[in-house]
Amino acid sequence: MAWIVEALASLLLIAGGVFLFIGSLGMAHLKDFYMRLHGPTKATTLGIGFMLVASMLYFWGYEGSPDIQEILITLFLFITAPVSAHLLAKTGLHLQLRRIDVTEGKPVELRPEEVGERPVPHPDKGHG
Amino acid sequence: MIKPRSWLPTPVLSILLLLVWLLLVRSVAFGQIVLGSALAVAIPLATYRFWDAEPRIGRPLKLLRFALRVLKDIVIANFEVAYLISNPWRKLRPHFIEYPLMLEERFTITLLASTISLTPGTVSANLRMDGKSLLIHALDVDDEEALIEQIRKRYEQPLKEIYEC
Amino acid sequence: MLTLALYITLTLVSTALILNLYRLAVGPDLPDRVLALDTMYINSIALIVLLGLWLNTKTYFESALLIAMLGFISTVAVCKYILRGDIIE
Amino acid sequence: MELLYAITTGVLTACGLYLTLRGRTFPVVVGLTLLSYAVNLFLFSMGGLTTDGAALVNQQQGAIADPLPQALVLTAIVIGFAMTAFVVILAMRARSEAGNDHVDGKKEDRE
Amino acid sequence: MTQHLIVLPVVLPLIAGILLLYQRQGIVRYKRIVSIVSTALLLLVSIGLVNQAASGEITYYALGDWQPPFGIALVLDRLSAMMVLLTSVLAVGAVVYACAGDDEKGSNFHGLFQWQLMGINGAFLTGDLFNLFVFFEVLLLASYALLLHGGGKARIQASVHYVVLNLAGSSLFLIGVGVLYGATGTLNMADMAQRLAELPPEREGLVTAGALILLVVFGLKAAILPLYFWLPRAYANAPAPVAALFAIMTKVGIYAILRVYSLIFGDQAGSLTALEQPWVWWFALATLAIAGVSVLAAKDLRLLVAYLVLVSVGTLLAGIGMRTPEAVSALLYYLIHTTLVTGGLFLLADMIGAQRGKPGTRLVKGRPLVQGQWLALAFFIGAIAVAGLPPLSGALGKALMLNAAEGMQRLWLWPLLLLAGLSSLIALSRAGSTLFWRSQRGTATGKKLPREQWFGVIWLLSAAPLLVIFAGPVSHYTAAAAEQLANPLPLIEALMPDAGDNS
Amino acid sequence: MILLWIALLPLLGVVVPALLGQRDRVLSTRITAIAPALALLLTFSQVPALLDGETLRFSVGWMPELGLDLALRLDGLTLLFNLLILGIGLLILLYAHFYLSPEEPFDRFYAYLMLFMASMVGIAMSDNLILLWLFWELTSISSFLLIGYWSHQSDARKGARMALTVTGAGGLALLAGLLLLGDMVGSFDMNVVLASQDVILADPRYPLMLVLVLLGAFTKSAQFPFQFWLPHAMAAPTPVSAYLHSATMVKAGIFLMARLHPAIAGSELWSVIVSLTGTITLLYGAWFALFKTDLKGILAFSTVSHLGLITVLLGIGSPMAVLAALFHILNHATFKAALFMSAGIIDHETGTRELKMLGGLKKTMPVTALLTTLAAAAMAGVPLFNGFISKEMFFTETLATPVLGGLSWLLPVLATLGGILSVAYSLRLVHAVFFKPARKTPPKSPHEPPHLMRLPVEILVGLCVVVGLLPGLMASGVLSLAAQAVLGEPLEFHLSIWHGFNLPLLMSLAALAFGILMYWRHPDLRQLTQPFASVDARRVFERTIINMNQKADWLINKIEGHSLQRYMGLLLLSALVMGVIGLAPIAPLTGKLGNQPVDAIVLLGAAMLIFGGIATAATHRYRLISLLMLSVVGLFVALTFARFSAPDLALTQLSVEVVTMILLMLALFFLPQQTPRESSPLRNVRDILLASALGLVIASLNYAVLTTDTSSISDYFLANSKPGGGGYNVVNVILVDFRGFDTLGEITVLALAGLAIFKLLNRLRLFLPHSDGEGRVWSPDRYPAILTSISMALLPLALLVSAFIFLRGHNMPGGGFIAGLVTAVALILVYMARGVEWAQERLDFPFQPVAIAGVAIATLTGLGSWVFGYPFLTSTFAYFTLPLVGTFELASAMLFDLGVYLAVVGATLMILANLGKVTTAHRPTLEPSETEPEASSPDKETR
Ligand code: NA
Ligand code: NA
Repeated sequence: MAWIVEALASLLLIAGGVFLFIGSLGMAHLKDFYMRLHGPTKATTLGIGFMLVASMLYFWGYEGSPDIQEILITLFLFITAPVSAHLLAKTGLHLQLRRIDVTEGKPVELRPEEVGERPVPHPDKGHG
Repeated sequence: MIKPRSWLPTPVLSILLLLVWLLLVRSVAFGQIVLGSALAVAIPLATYRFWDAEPRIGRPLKLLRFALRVLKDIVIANFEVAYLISNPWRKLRPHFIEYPLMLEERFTITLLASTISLTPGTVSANLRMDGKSLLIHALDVDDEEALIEQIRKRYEQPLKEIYEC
Repeated sequence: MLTLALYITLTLVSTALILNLYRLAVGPDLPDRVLALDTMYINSIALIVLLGLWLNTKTYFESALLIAMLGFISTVAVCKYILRGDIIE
Repeated sequence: MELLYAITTGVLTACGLYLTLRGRTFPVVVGLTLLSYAVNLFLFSMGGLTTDGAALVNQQQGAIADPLPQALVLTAIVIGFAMTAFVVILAMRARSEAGNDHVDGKKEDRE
Repeated sequence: MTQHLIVLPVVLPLIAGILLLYQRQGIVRYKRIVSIVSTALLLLVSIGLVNQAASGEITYYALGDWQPPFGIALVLDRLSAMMVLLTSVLAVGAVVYACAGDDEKGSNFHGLFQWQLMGINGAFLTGDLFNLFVFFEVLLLASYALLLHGGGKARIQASVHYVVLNLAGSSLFLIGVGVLYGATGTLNMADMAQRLAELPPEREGLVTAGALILLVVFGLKAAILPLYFWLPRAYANAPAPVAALFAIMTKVGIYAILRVYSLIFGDQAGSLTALEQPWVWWFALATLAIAGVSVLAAKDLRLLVAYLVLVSVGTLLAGIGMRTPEAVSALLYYLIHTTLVTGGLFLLADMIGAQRGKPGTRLVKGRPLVQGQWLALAFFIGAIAVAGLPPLSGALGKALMLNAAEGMQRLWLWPLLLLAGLSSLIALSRAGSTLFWRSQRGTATGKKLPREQWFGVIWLLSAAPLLVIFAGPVSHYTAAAAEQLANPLPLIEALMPDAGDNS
Repeated sequence: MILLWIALLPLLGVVVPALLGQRDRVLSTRITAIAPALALLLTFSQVPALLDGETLRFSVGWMPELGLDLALRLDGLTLLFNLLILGIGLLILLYAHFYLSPEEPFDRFYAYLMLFMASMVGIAMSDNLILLWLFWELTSISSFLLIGYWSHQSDARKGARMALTVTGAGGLALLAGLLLLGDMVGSFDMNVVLASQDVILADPRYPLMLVLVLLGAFTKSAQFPFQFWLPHAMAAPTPVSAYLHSATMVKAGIFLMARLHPAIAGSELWSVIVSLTGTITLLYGAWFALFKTDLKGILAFSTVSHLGLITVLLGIGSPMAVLAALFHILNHATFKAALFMSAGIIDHETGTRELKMLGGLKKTMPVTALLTTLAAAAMAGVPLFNGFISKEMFFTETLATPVLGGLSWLLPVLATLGGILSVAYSLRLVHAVFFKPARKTPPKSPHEPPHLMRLPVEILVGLCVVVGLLPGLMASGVLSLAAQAVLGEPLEFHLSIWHGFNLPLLMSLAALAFGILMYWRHPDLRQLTQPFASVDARRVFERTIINMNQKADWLINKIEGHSLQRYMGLLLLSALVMGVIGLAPIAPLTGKLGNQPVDAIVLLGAAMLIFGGIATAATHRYRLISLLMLSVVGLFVALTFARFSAPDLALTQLSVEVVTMILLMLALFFLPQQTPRESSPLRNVRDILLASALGLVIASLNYAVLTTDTSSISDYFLANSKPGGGGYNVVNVILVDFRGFDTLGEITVLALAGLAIFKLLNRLRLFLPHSDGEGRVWSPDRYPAILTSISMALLPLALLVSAFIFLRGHNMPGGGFIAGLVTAVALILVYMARGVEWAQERLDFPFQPVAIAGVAIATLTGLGSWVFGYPFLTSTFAYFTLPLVGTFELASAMLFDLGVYLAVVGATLMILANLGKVTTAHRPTLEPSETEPEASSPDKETR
């Protein structure tokens, strides 16, 4: 029995690692910011989830009593990770970051009322 | 079903808090239940004022089902995205999609946006200032309309049923 | 078996962190760097979990919890900074 | 491991110190923060590096880390935070008074 | 209650601070009363402490009932008692002065003031190296806040230098303490002293490095030559009662040097004994030389007084550099004198500046002063005292210092100290004649100065004659304190009765 | 005791005029005069004892550590000086009563005068070297006040400062000399010193000591080359000149030489220095006296000259020379005081002291003319006046002395020359003022002064004549006593007018004859002096002082430079040097413990940290990026703590990191976004070298400590944490119990930071960026909806977590500090998401009381132990059992920790929320480009 748990835990652990790796890989090699955004916010979150399950399994096997405390970390990540992603995307739109040419969709992501007023000269242009 | 009372403004939240407490302390000892319950009552009372609209949960069971569905989607879709990202020969077709919202309340919109972000392939990039639509960036999409329809059916509808009816 | 899995996972996580570092260093834009940092925070949760498995202890659980709960706030702050300048307004 | 640790502390210290030698307030503040990180690492290690031995006496374990430097570092972190907070707002205030952010409050801006 | 006497100099201002700071707004009268009463109580307590310490008995207070070297202990010997008393005497003058209206120029003056006292007293009393760091930070942060009291561009700019340097200094402090802990395994200074006696030779370098890095930190606080630059502007720009209180701040650094190196690096430390001495001695002399020149350069009364503080720093440190009981006794006497007199002069400068209107304390021709005669008299007394002329305390202090020098030390100290005195004399006579004699024609305008301000100045400056009248008992006490410092063994034994057993 | 009274009475006299004020001058003068008069009487009362050959002494200990006693003596020398000081002092008081104009503040004048008198008496009576020095310097100070009495005159101010500077400097040299002297004999007791000539002369430090002491004496007595201050001291009111510059202050130097004569004279060095200086001074003063046109100027230079004369005599040092010196002290005091007062009368009545404006006053002021003429005759050494006798003795001694060896003949010649000059200037003084017809009319029409004002002059002139006629009767007594005091043994001598027809008489006659001739021809001689006259000592002195000030200013500016970068560089350099000195002797840096093997996680962490650190420094010009890099370091520092078994630290670091980032970004908004490139490459290289070197030192120290095996006090903590502190988490128990005092200080610091920052934010004038660094307008979406929702959802969870962390802290990682930060961060998130206004409405309590209440709770917990008789901060804990709930622990340390929690929450919110609020209040809302960068805003009450 114990070895099944351990094997499962090992498997989940590696799976988690792979997801983390892929998430970061995506962030490293995808072509534009918006695409890079996808990797970490999801793959990474799931990767952590897998690893936490692995950890739970392991400690269950190790201590003998089930303990699902680590669920909480995933819970918090599920709450917070989308916010980071959302705000980052919003920031990217605000800064009008380049996106690769194949991207389809509306030519202007931000509507006029979301862009703000006319640009003004920066007051401390003098030193940066 | 626990009903909201003056000393218990948000029963669901309180239950959630109690659960989280028990998870945190890794114990279901009576003392911890007492302590956790006290906190579960006290904290909503203290933070009540920070909730501008009280989210009423019409159908808690449906919420659970919704959560499980999202979880399943996350896991399955993640494999797809992992494949997309790690396959260097695959040409991605990113999209910006304007998603018209049915939901009206901020909290439920947030839930929807989070769900969209968590499920792979899509990130909710911007909630329009008027709150009527959501700008979504999708990693690889053939059919824009299909995606909108899928989100509508799988996530927005249930959310609307759970909270806004 | 678990030890081997730990090694493999550790290698994966380390590589992931180095990839984050790469993105953080090269940018090119601010949001890229912030994204890299955010990912680094989440990846470091993995490091802590691995450490716990390695040492057979749950002593560091709260550290991971804290990163999960508070790590995103730095990201939010930077985003707000870029969007609005003033992060508390 | 000790050597690597010491090198890291040294590099962080050097980077922090380099920044404290800059002529504008913000880099100096960042430098002081970095310096305090380095110093905290330094002070922390004064009881030696223990890999698996958090100072929790209810858990059976082998080597236990020296808890005293940990407590000292905790105090140092808090004090360092208080000081950083003060100095960065002081920098902000100095800029609003002098019109520039030079550490000496120089009138003219050279660029 | 008497057994808690030692901790009162920390707890009393702490509680007063809490009472004062709890509400930011509040009745001014109430705040003033609390602050003055607390400071007066502090004065009584410190008199009690000096009384207790005078016999030569060393007592300690084990906080949390954890015996040294494990817990933090406050140690009362003649020196620490004296420093606490000095602080409270100074504080009485400053706090009453502030009640004339300076306290209302910004928020929370009295509370911050009390906490600053807490920090200073804690630094004087603690027997624990890291606790010394903590109290240094308390007093520094309080001083930052007080320095800014009342606002103003010059204050902000002076603060930037002061704060940044001291932050870097705090980092060095931690490094120094850390190394000493790493090399000796303890934080209690008495325990450290004891452990140095059996220090393996390979760790001597570490201890040296730690001790010398600490010396840099203390030197920074004490304002020794290459590290003093923060002082003149910070002191010159501080609000008067704060500047007066600051008169004790450099002395905290001097005290720390005195305490740490005489206790830890006393005779028992073997080859490490007196490792600070050459550094302190030569840099003190250099400080004295530069300060002597600076005094001549000052174009503003406050700046002049700040440089006079620097002169006193050089003098005091030279006393430490001589490292004989006679020199330490002399420097302690001089320390009392210079702290109170320069404190009084800071207050006085403020009063003069207020009366002069636009020219302020700049040393230029100004209008005649209301109460000019009395101001002149007070200035005269302060100037004589601080320049080291008879019949006031400075003369005796200087004579003591000169007399304490031995052999070749004289060759360096005498000319420098005497010339610094001469340049102070020249500068002060110029300042005095410009301020009081060279006034423009016309009638004096301006309001009479408040009684509280007069009280503060008189309270502090009266030290100058009193220290002469009671020169005997005071110098007897300082000599005994110096004797106690020179022989740290009783202190070590008092704190750790089983000293020697656990070797 | 009588001695003490003599010394104290003049001092008490200081208080009298000060107390009486300016109401009634007559009364004031009378009462003020009582003190010196009494002192004089008391002095006289001691004469019988002195005649018995006693030296009266009085001593009480004062400052044994310094060897300073309140020791007074009264011997012949003291008697002589006391007579002069008190006697002439009384006359001066009377004179000043009339001299000062009605509107002048005489009370101050009297007080200064009495202070001066007291200090002179002190010098004369001191029986302790240090005490003597104290009074010595006191004369400098009181004379400064007296000379500067007419402070509205620039001359007076400058003259006073010059006198103070020169005599004060001399006093400092004297102090050194006296300390050295005391060190030679091992005591500052005058008796011991005076009896130790052998020891002193044999000491190798004798020459140095002698030079220092003589520097003091010469500056005070205006000996060449320090004579220059005296003529400028004439800016003082005439009573001052009459007193200070005839009888007293300038005699102090002479007194000192006489007093110490038995101890330090008697060497060739002494004779040469003293007599040579005296001779030069004698001639120099006399020469310039001849050409001054200011009445008091003449007198001043003549004083210089006569002081030179006395100095020569002391330098010669033979018993008779000493006697002559003492006699001339007495004589000079009488005639010079009389002359000064006469000059004052003339000045007072005519309104001028300028010889050119005076003349023919014989007619209008006959009595004054007579008195002045008589006094001048005494000064010139005309027979039948007292000056004649002492000058005769002077000539005799110059003939007898072998001081200058082969050049011994020179001294009498020079002495005679001095005599000639003295006759010439005396003659000129009298003739020009009273007898020569006036060339111009003086400002006032002259007439005789009130009789009482003239009375002192009459008394003094009377003395000149009487002593001159009956020297044996009038002066022998006091002189023999004085000589005995100086020489240490009784001296047989006989004073008389006629010594027979001898060489000294010839010299006197020659002096008279040639003196008259010289006065007659002096306009021709004036040509000779022209080139010297242009050198005005005061200007030179002033210029020197100004020059010195400027040089000092330049130097200090050069050194200080007002550059933080330099100060910081010096600080780091100092630390570097100190660290290297400590490290140098450590031969193998690796200690006994050696290295543990490196594992992958550590390597990764180190790489991350090093990258983060270097990147933070490298990107510092792009501030936001630099901050992100800093954040990497912060994160990995936390992970390092976790890696090396410090969960509490990891938690603390993580939560502090978040707050720090928010804080730095809040502030960065109001700072430039980029740093200009302004450091020169050289400076950069230098900084990098300095920083790296110190980094290397720190790394080496770290490594050395890490590999050192030290037994520490921590074992005690591990052992006692549970039994003594009631907690398993040793770090927490240290924080709240073993070293709770540190923690109390720490939360005080935190609260102080909040308070200090509140002060900083007060009336802040912000420099507001209207757009980001690239000129882009801000996004109009102030509060992104998703963020607001999440912040609401997170708040209760965060509070729950912080309750969890708080409660378990004592036994598991956690505690009040971390819990406080978690709470604060959650609340700050609300601020970020919803804005200050919205959040403030809901958090409608001020934060300062929260922070202070935290400190208060911690303090009260500490005080609680007093009730049970334990020291401050003694903790206690107990286990309680409740039905169903089970056993749980309650510890006072938890209450303490609650204080920590509150302090952290309060202080953090005070800092961040206040900062946020201030910035928001200043944010331009309408047309951004038209809003000025903020006017001053009132002291807004932020929470
Ligand atoms: Na803790
Ligand atoms: Na704001």
